[in-house]
Amino acid sequence: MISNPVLTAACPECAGEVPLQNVLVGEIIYCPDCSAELEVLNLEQPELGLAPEVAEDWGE
Amino acid sequence: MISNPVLTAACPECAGEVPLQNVLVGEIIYCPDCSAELEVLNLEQPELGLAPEVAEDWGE
Amino acid sequence: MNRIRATIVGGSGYTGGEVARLLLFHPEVELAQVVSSSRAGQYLHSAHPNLRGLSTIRFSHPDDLMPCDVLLLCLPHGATMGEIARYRQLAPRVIDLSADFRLRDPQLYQRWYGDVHQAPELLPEAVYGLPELHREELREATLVSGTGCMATTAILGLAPLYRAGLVDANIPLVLEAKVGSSAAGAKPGSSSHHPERSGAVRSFQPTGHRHSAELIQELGLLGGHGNSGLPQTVAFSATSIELVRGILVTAHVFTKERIDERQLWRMYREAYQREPFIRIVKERTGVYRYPEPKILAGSNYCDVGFELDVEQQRIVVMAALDNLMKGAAGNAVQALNCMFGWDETLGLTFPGLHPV
Amino acid sequence: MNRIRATIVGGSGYTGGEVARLLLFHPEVELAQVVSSSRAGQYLHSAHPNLRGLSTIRFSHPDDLMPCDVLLLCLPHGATMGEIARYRQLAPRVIDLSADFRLRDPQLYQRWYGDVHQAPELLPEAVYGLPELHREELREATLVSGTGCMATTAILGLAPLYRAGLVDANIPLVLEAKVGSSAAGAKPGSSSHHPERSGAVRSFQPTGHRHSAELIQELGLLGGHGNSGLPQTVAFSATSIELVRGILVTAHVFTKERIDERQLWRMYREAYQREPFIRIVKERTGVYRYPEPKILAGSNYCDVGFELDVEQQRIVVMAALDNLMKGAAGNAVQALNCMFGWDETLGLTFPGLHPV
Amino acid sequence: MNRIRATIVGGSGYTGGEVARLLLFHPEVELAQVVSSSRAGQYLHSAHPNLRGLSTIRFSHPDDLMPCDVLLLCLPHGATMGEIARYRQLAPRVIDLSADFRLRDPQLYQRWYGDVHQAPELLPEAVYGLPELHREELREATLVSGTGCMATTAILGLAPLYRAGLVDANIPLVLEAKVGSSAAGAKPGSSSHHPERSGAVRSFQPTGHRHSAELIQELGLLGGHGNSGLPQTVAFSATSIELVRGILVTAHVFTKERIDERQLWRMYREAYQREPFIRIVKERTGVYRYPEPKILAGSNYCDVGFELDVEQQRIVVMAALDNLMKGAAGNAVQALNCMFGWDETLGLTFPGLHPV
Amino acid sequence: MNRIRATIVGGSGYTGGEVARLLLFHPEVELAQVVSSSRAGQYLHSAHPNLRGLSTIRFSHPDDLMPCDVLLLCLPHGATMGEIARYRQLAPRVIDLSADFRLRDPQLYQRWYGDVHQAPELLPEAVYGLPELHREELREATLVSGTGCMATTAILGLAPLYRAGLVDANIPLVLEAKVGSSAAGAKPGSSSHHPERSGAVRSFQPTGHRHSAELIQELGLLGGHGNSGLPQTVAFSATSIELVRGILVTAHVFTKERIDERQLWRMYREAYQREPFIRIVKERTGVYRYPEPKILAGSNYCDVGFELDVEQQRIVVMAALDNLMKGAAGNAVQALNCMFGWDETLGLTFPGLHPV
Ligand SMILES: NC(=O)c1ccc[n+]([C@@H]2O[C@H](COP(=O)([O-])OP(=O)(O)OC[C@H]3O[C@@H](n4cnc5c(N)ncnc54)[C@H](OP(=O)(O)O)[C@@H]3O)[C@@H](O)[C@H]2O)c1
Ligand SMILES: NC(=O)c1ccc[n+]([C@@H]2O[C@H](COP(=O)([O-])OP(=O)(O)OC[C@H]3O[C@@H](n4cnc5c(N)ncnc54)[C@H](OP(=O)(O)O)[C@@H]3O)[C@@H](O)[C@H]2O)c1
Ligand SMILES: NC(=O)c1ccc[n+]([C@@H]2O[C@H](COP(=O)([O-])OP(=O)(O)OC[C@H]3O[C@@H](n4cnc5c(N)ncnc54)[C@H](OP(=O)(O)O)[C@@H]3O)[C@@H](O)[C@H]2O)c1
Ligand SMILES: NC(=O)c1ccc[n+]([C@@H]2O[C@H](COP(=O)([O-])OP(=O)(O)OC[C@H]3O[C@@H](n4cnc5c(N)ncnc54)[C@H](OP(=O)(O)O)[C@@H]3O)[C@@H](O)[C@H]2O)c1
Ligand SMILES: [Zn+2]
Ligand SMILES: [Zn+2]
Repeated sequence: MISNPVLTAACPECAGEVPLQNVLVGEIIYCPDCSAELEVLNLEQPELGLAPEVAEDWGE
Repeated sequence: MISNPVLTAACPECAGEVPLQNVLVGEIIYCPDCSAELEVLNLEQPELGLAPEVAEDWGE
Repeated sequence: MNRIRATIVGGSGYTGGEVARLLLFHPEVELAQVVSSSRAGQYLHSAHPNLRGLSTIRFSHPDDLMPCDVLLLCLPHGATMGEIARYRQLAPRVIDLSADFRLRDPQLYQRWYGDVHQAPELLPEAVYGLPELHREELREATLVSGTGCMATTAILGLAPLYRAGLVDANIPLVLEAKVGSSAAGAKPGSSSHHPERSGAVRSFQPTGHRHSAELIQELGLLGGHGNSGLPQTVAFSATSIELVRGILVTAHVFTKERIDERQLWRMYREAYQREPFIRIVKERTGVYRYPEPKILAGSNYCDVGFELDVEQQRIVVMAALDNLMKGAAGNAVQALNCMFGWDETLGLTFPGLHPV
Repeated sequence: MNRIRATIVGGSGYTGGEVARLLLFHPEVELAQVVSSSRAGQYLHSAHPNLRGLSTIRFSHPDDLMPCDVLLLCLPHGATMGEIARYRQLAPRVIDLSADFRLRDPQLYQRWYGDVHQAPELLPEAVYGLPELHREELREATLVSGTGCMATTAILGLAPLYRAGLVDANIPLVLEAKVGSSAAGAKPGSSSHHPERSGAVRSFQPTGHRHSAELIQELGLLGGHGNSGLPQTVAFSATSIELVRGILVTAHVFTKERIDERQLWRMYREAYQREPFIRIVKERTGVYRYPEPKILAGSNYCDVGFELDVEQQRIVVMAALDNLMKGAAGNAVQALNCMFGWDETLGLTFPGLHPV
Repeated sequence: MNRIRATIVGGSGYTGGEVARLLLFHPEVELAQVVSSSRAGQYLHSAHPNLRGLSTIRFSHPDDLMPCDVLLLCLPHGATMGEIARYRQLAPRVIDLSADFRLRDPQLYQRWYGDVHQAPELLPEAVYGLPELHREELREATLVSGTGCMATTAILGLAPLYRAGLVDANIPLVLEAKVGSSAAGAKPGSSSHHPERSGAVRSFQPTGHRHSAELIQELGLLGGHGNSGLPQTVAFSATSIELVRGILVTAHVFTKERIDERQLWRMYREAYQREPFIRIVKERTGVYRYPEPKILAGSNYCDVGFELDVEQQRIVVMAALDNLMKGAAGNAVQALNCMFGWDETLGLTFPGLHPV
Repeated sequence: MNRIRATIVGGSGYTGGEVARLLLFHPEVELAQVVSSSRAGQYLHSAHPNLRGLSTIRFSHPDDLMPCDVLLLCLPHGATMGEIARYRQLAPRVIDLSADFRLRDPQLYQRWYGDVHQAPELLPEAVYGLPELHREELREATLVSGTGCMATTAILGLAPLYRAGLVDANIPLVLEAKVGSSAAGAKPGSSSHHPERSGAVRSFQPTGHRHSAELIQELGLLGGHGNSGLPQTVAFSATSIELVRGILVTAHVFTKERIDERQLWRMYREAYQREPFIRIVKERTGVYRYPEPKILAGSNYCDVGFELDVEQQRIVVMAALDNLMKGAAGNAVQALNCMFGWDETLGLTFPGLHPV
C-alpha cells in the first residue's frame, strides 16, 4: 500500500525505491524496504550511500 | 448488538430475554446471556424451565 | 469528507503504537504526525513491525510538532504536566494517556505520586476519559485524561454495585489484578528480561498501588461521595503473570444485605446493556465461563462477570480487558469518538481472536 | 446492496470459527448458516467466545443445511470427498478447507493419504485455492480447495525462486516448519493436554509429512514440470512449539549459480509487490528482522524473507503466517473474494498486533 | 543398610510420577511397586518421560498389589476412602495424597465434597500431613493424608499470624490463588486443550473452593479454636494462569492493632527459622523480591513473604510452592521422612533452577 | 575427605550461577570463590534466587581472586583469551566456558569470530571439553574449553553417523536449532524484552552461525579428516523460540547407501550405551517419541533420536539438551569429574521434571 512518490533513488542495499521528498544532501534517511540507514549523496542525480553502521548486537 | 426479537421469555437463571422464534414446546434451547439449557414449557404464555443439567467437570 | 488531523506524541512506545494502528484504520481521522525523539526519521514499522506496509509516515522529531485537531500524548507519567501548556496551544483538544491528569485533587496526586503537580489549575477541568462514566462531559472536553489500565478494569467491574449502593463499606474492598508485561511499556530492564520475566507470578505491588487513587475517586463519585472519595478501605494488589497483553481483576465485595443472582444480573444488565464495549460473561458450563483477557487481545471490550456467595453475602467480580486497548489506546480512541460526536465504535470493531 | 449468502459446515471447529468471525464483518457476505453436529441449537459464542454479542445466529444441525450461494467446508480430512455431491447441489460454489481436493492426481492422493479418493473425477477441476498462484482460475471456479497451512507458507516463501528457475534441483530441498497448537484443531487429546504440550519442542513429523505432496505439486507447476511434480528431493519436517497460532517455515535452497542479494530482492519484489497480503521482511537491525508469526496472529499476511550465503550458494528462505488466517480461513475468504470478483482485501484488513 | 519398601498406587498420574522420581533417588527407600491400571506392564517412562533410563521397574496392575512398608496413594478424590481397609492391610503405614482424609470432621467433609464419607471412623486418627504443623503426630501415624496444594500454600503463609493471634477475625480473610495446569492432573479435557488453556487467566473457582475447608480446619487449630474451625469468613478464590507447575497465594489479613515490619519479621523468623523447607523472601531491590513459584519447580520449598500497609493495618502475605512438590509429592516424602524418623530433607535437596 | 577448591569467574551470569548450583551439591568440591564485578559483596541469591538459603558465600571482586585447584571461567566470548595467563597462574586446571579455546586452529577462530586470537599458542593444547568425544584427553588436560550449546547438541546427535562413515558428503548437511532465551545470557536488551521476546519464532542466525566452526572441527575429526575439518557443506541455522532453557537440533543427513532402521539403532546403541548422559529416544507411540528439551531442564542428559526415510536415504536426527546444563555448566562439571578421575555423574544426577 506504499504509494509511489515522485523523486526517488535506489537503495544501495536492496535496490528498492527510496522516496526523497523534503530531504537535504547529507541527511540520513531510511530505506522503507530494508531499513538501511542511508546518506543522501546527491539530489540532482538522486544518489544514496550506505551510512556507516554501528554493528548492533542482537543477543543470542 | 443482539437485536430484540418479538416473542421472548425470561430465563429462569438470569432473567434475561430469551428469543422464541421457530421453537416448539418441549424443545431445548439456550439462553443467549448465561447459556443455561432451557426447556420451552409454554409458548402461549411464554415460559421456560431449566433443563436438567449434567454437572460438568471443569478440571482443576 | 474532511478528516480531522490527529498527532501522537510518544509514538514509539506501546500505547503510542496502538493508537497509531487504530487511527490508520479510522474512517474519520488522518494521522498527521507520529512523534518520537529516539526514532525521528524512521518509518513506523521500525518500532511497530505490525504496521509494515500500511503507511509511509515517518516518526517526527518532537521539535517539529505542528498544529493539529487533536493531540494524543503517550508519554511516561510526569512527562506531560510540565509541557501541557505548549501541547494545548498546538491543538484545541488533548488526550493525555499518562496519569498526570487522572486525579481531580492535587493533594491526592501528591499523595500517590510523590510529586507536586505542575499544572494543578487544569485538574478540575480535565475529564477522566472513561466514556462509560463520563460520556457527557467528554462531548465538551478540551483536556481528557486516559485511564489507568488496572483501574479501568476494576471500575468497570464494580461500577454497577457501587452505583446501586449495594456495597458494605465497613468491609475492605480487596482487589487483585493479574497483568501482562506490556503494561510496563517498551523500555527493557532486568526484570523484563525474558528468562526472568517468563513464567513469572510476581507480586510487583502488594500494597500502595497508585491505581488505587483512581478507584477511590471514581467509585467514590459513583457511590455519591462527590470529591471526597470512597471512604471504604481499598486493598489493591497486582501480580505480573505470563502474558503480554491483558488484565484480569478479581474483586471481593461484601453486600449490606442478602441479594440473589437474578438481582445481580438485572443490575449489571441495566448498567451495561447499551454499552458497546462491555459484555457480561457468566456461564455455567463450557471453558470460558468468566471474563478472560486472552480472547480480548486487540479488542476494545471489557468483559465483566460475577459470582455470588449467598451465605457470605460476598460477590466476586471479575473483569478483563486488553491493557493496551480498553485499558489505554482503544479507550482513548473511544473517548475521541465521543469528543467528536461520532459513533463510539469507529475504528474499534475488531472482536478479538479464538483460539489464541 | 444484495449480499451473498454463505454457509459454514464444521462451524464449531477452529477454522470454522475463524471463517465465521471474518464473514460476520464482511461487507458483501451474509452468514446464512453455521453448521455443527455437536452444538446444534447453541449460540456461536458457546464454541467461539470471541464472538459473544456479535451475532444471534445459532449453530444449525447438518440435517438442516439449506441452499446458499457459497459453502465453506471446515471438516476433517476425508470427511468431505464422500459427501461432495450433496454439498455441490446445495451451492453453486464450494470451498473445501480440508485436504480432500488439494491434489490434482488421485495417485498422489492415495500415496500420501493412504486411502483411495472417493471423488477422483472432480480433482482435475478443483482449484488449489491460493490466489497468489491461481488467481485467474479462481474467477471461474466452482470447487476450490483450501491449502495446507505449512504448505502455503513454504510455497509462498519459495515461489519466486522456483519461478525464476534458480534452484539447483540436484540438492535436496530441506524445509523445517515450526508450528503452533491450533494447527491440530479443536479436539483435545493427551498430546495437547496443557501440561504436556506447554513448552514443547516436539518433532511430530520428521519425515513423510503430507504437506510435502502440495509442495511437490505446486512448486513443480511453478518450475515448469506440469503435472509431473517437482523432481527434486523434498525433505520436509515439522516441529510443534509453544505457540497457539502461527507457522514459521525455514527452507534451505541451493542455487545453480552465484547470485547476489540485490538480485534476490528484485526477484521477490517483482513476484510480490502487487500482492496485498505478502510482505518482504528483511532488515539489518532491530528486533524483527525476518518474518515472525506472532505479529501476524489474526492478520492475513504471509511475511517472506531470505538470507543469502554467497559462498555456499545457499538461500535460507523464511516465511511466516497465521495458520488459521492465511493458512486456512483468511486465505479461503481471499479466495472467495477472488471468486466473486471483489477487492481481495474485503474483510481481511486487520493488520495484527504488537506487542503481543 | 536395609531400605524400606514403598509402593505407589495411581502411579501413572502426576503426583504418582513425582513420588516415583523422588523415591528413585531416596537413600532409605526402595521403590517396590508402581501401580497403574491403564499402563500395567509398561515401563515407568511410558508415562513419565523424565524417568527414562533410571529404572527397570514396570507398572503393576492394581490386582497385583503386594504387601510393603508404606503405601503412597495417588488417586483422585473419593477413590481411596472406600478401599482404605484393603490398603491398610497391605502396609502398616499409608499416605493418601487425595482429599479423602484431610478433614477431621465427617460433616465438614460432606459439606464441602457433597458425599457421605465412607470411612468416617478413621478421620480422627488420620494426620494432616503437613510437617510444619503436625510433625510430632507424624512420628506415630499410620494413616497420613496429603494436603491440598493451594491450602498448603495458604496455611504456611498465614500460620505465623494466626498462631500469634494477630488477625482481626471480624474482617474476612481474602485469599487469591494463582495456579498452574498440572494441579488438575493428567487427564485431558476441553479446558486443558493447549489452544484453550494457553495464556489463560481463568477464574475457575471464584467462590466455594474446597480447599477452604482445610484452611478453616488448620488455621482454626492454630488460632486456638480446636475442632470448631476458624470462625472468620474465608473468601478464597483461584485463578488458573499460564504455568504448568506452581502456585502463588496472595492473602489479605487485617490486624487487630498496629504492628510494624520488624515485629512481623520476628514473627516469621521465629516460626520458620528451623524449618528446612520454608524460606522468608522479602527484598527491597532486585527482580525476585517476593515468593515466586517458577524458581521452585522441582524443589520442596515453600517461600513465604509479606508486605505491610501500616495505615490500613493490612498485611499482604504471599506464599509460593510447586504444587507437585511441597504441594503434594515432595511434602508426602517429607512426611514419610518424619514417619520413619529420618532427616526430613532426604531425597528432597534439589534447590530449583534459575533462570527457568 | 579433602575436597578440591573450585572458583567461578563470571559468577553472576547464567552459566556461572548454574555451575555454582551444581558445585554447592558436589560431594568432592568446595566452592572457594564466586567472582563478579557487578555484585561483589552481595550474597549469591542476589543474582541466583534459587540459591537462597543454601550458602553464605558472597560474590568476590575480580581483584580478590585467590589461588585454587580449578578455575571455571564463565565470561563472555573474547574476555578470557587476553587474561588466560593470569588465570593459569592461579590454578593448575582451568575450564573456560566461552568460545575462546574451542577451536584448534587460530585461522578458523579468526574466520568465524572476526578477531585475531590473543593466545594462539595455547590452542593446540586446549581440549574441547566434550567427554563423549575427548574423555581420554581430559584426564591430563590443564586447559579445557567448554562447548557451544548448539554445537554440542548437533555433534552428539550426529557423531555415530560420522564415525560410521555413513554420510554422503556431497549433499549439504542442513541443521536447524530451536533455542530458548537463556542461551543469550543474563544481559537485558530490546530483543529480550519480554513483550518482544515472548512467543517469538525468530530466525536470529539463518546463515553463518559461529557454532558451525565447532561442528566442522569435531565432525571432521570423527570422520577422519583430522585438523582439516569436515569438507561437507554445513548449513546451520538457528531460531529462537518461546522457551527459557533448552535446545532441539534437527539435522538432515543423506547416506551413501541404503540403510535400515535396525542398523541405525545398532549404530547409536554402540556409540552411546555406556554413556551416562546420552539416551536414545525413539518411540512409536505416546506423547514423547523423540527428544524433547523441556523434560531435560536442569538435567545433564542429551537425548538423541532419529527417523529414517528409506526411499530418500535421509536420516533426520533430533537431539535435545538443556543449554545451561549439558550445553554449558553441566557439561563443564562432567568434564571436571573426568579431569579429576571421579565418577562422571557426581553432582549431576537430577533427572529433570515431568510435567513441566
Ligand atoms: N502500557 C500500558 O498498558 C498503559 C496502559 C494505560 C496507560 N498507560 C500510560 O500511557 C503512557 C505511555 O505508556 P507506554 O506503555 O506506551 O510507555 P512506553 O512504551 O515506555 O512509551 C513511552 C514513549 O514516550 C517517549 N518518551 C518521552 N519522554 C520519555 C521519557 N522521559 N522516558 C521514557 N520515554 C519517554 C518514548 O519515546 P521516544 O524516546 O522515542 O520519544 C517512549 O516510546 C504512560 O504514562 C502509561 O502510564 C500505559
Ligand atoms: N487448523 C488449521 O490450522 C488448519 C489449517 C489449514 C487447513 N485446515 C483444515 O481445515 C479442516 C478443519 O480443521 P480444524 O482445525 O478447523 O478442525 P477442528 O477444529 O477439529 O474442527 C472440525 C469440525 O468438523 C466437525 N466434524 C464433522 N465430522 C467430524 C469428524 N468425523 N471428526 C471430527 N470433527 C468432525 C466438528 O464439528 P461438529 O462435531 O460440531 O460437527 C469439528 O468442530 C481440516 O481438514 C484441516 O486439515 C486446518
Ligand atoms: N496435581 C496436584 O498438583 C495435586 C496436588 C495435591 C494433591 N493432589 C491430589 O493427588 C491425587 C492425585 O492427583 P494427580 O494430579 O496425580 O491425578 P492424576 O494425574 O489424574 O492421576 C491419578 C491417577 O489415578 C489413577 N486412577 C485410579 N482410579 C481412577 C479414576 N477413577 N479416575 C482417574 N484416575 C484414576 C489413574 O491411573 P491409572 O488409570 O493408570 O490407574 C491416574 O493416573 C488427587 O487426589 C489430587 O487431589 C494433586
Ligand atoms: N548461556 C548459555 O546457554 C551458554 C551455553 C554455552 C556456553 N556459554 C558461554 O558461557 C559464557 C558465559 O555465558 P552466560 O550465558 O553465562 O553469560 P552471562 O549470563 O551474560 O554472564 C557473563 C558474566 O560475565 C561477567 N562479565 C565479565 N566481563 C564482562 C563483559 N565484558 N561483559 C559482560 N559480562 C562480563 C558478568 O558478570 P559481572 O559483570 O558481575 O562480573 C556476567 O554475569 C559465554 O562465553 C557463553 O558463550 C553460554
Ligand atoms: Zn533498502
Ligand atoms: Zn439466562
